[in-house]
Amino acid sequence: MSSVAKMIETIENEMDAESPEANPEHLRMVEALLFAASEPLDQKALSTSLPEGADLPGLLKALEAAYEKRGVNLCRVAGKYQFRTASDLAFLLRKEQPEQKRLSKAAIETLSIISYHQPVTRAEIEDIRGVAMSKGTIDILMEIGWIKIRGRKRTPGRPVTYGTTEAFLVQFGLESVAHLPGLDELKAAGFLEAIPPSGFDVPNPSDELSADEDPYDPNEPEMATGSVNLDEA
Amino acid sequence: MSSVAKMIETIENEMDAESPEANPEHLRMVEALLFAASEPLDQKALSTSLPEGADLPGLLKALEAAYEKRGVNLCRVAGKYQFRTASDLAFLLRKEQPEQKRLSKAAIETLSIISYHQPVTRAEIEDIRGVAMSKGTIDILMEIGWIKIRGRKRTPGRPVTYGTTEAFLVQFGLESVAHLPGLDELKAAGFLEAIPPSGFDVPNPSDELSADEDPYDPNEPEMATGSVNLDEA
Amino acid sequence: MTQAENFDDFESAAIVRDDEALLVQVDGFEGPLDLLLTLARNQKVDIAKISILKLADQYLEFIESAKKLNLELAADYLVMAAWLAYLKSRLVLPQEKGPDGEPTADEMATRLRWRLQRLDAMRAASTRLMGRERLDRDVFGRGDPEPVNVIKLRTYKDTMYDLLTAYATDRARKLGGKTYRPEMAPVLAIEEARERLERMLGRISDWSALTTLLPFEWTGGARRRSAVASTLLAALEMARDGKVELQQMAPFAEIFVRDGRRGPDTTTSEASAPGA
Repeated sequence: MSSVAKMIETIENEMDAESPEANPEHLRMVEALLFAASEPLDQKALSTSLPEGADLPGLLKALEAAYEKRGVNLCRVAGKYQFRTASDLAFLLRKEQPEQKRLSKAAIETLSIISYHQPVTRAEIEDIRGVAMSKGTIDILMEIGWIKIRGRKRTPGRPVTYGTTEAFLVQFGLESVAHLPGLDELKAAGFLEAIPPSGFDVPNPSDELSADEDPYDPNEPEMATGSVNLDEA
Repeated sequence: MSSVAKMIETIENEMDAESPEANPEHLRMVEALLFAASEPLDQKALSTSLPEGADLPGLLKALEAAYEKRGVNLCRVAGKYQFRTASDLAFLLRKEQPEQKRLSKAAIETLSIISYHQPVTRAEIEDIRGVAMSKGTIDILMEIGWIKIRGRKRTPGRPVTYGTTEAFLVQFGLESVAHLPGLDELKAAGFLEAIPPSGFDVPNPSDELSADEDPYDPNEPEMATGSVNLDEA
Repeated sequence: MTQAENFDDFESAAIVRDDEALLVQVDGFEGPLDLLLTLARNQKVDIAKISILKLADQYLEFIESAKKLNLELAADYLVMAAWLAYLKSRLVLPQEKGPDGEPTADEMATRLRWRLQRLDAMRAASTRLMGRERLDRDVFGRGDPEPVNVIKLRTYKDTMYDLLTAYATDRARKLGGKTYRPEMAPVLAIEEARERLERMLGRISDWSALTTLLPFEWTGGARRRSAVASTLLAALEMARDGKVELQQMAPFAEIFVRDGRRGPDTTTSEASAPGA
């Protein structure tokens, strides 16, 4: 038997083990739907196109396994599914693209802080970076579409809170913000808390509104948030 | 063994037979290149990205065979290669999307006049509305299926008469056009002022052919109806 | 980020530090905390165990040399310098709580250390995040996605109400030249009340009962209620703007209005307020 055949045999065995009942016709359908789409699809979008009674979770698992070692993989991003080229083949495909005017160091750092600390206010970002933020930093990240205004914190002044978007997850290939690299270590070290570690009450970055956060209402008049770092000044 | 596994076994056997030497790493590369390409690639374009000595014809044959029965096929178009969703699954890539609309002001006014005054000619509608009607208005109502041509009026020019359809009754929740509210009911319901302008009469619409109306014969040669009001002028 | 990257564009204003041959320029830093972190890294020990005293000295030394070179220092660098000088002075003194339960010097040092660690950790996370395989740079989706053909299923929202409104309106307009208009609720607009009150200001002599200022046509029934409410609101708005003064002697008692733009002698006339 050739090596290709062996490879496929492995896939077959995996598929056999993981989803003994995946219907091959349904598998073809999910494959075609995901392949044709330009955007990641969620289970709801997929299931509306499948015959009733199709075991979508089983089919997705089977596909994931079948493509695991291929040049194209089935990836989970932002809770959705998308075929993407295998990351180890980046060298083959990498394109020098005019990246969004190369983000500044400040913008990159702000993006990371927002992603790990969300929901987070401007003042909290400034506290972490120890420097007042220039107006453009948040704007640029909003313009690229990686961050959004999530809500307002129930603290004096009701400052708006920032969080990351689905486009951010898609761009960085993350299934959810809970899958951010090194999140657990940062959490364990207490660096995601607003104040120095004292207890074990560690907040998770989460897309859900947090307990002291209200949903954002764009019609609510903006309060002055100021840019002075009140904590240390 | 499951049916999926059997399917893959078939592929494996085919591949085994056709390309006993396809290098699995090279296969992954071709797969990724074809997947990510925005247009079909020819062998020359593919081979520049592959390591030297790769057996491109063999790889393509192996891929073609591997994907033959899948939801995605490797297709040859004009001597170039491209992944496409399987043609028998094209129905999946069609989506029905409900869309809610509202009639334009002119259309709903015209419809209301047709419903009350049927059988009514175009000239009569224009006379009641006091404005010339754009050709589109009647067309839209016909296309939706709420009005139809009922007959012809026995007047010079034999203009066609319009009336409402059963679909109209269904949409507006009426049992019959005779159930449309009369003058007093319109007043009571607040649609009309207590003292309507003089000359405001509300007809009793009916589905039956009226005395001066002939049934519509679609084969009768159409006379020019124009926008000149032949009836009343 | 390496030192070289940080400073290579700033030769003109660079400071050469003899001890570490460190090229330093203020503009290269993202604020005082970034500068502190760089200095802390130069101590080459775990930031958790860094000597804050030594760090404070380094920072103050840096600020001094920057001053000597007449470099423009942003205010927050100086604020940090003052704070570190204060911390330093307290660190060498016996530990005790500051005024108003202010944390001890050790607690302040711990907090600074922790902030440096956190910034350091976030920088590392940032590097990891940006190092991920990125879509359309390292990994790619389908290059030639196949469009989904959307078939629009059109439905109409128009209801019987729309049909009848259209019919009645259209016919009435044609026949009577009138359009259907729902009867207006008897409400006096606040703007209208305010406009009226403003016009009357010059003519109000001293304290006048609010209810005597209502428009004549609005003095009966439901119209009166609306007029009283709107005139009161208008008067409150004007009182806020200093255009009138209001007085009410008891809950639910008559409310009096007078021109608020009179002289400073207003206190004396208070006594003459009616109903007092």
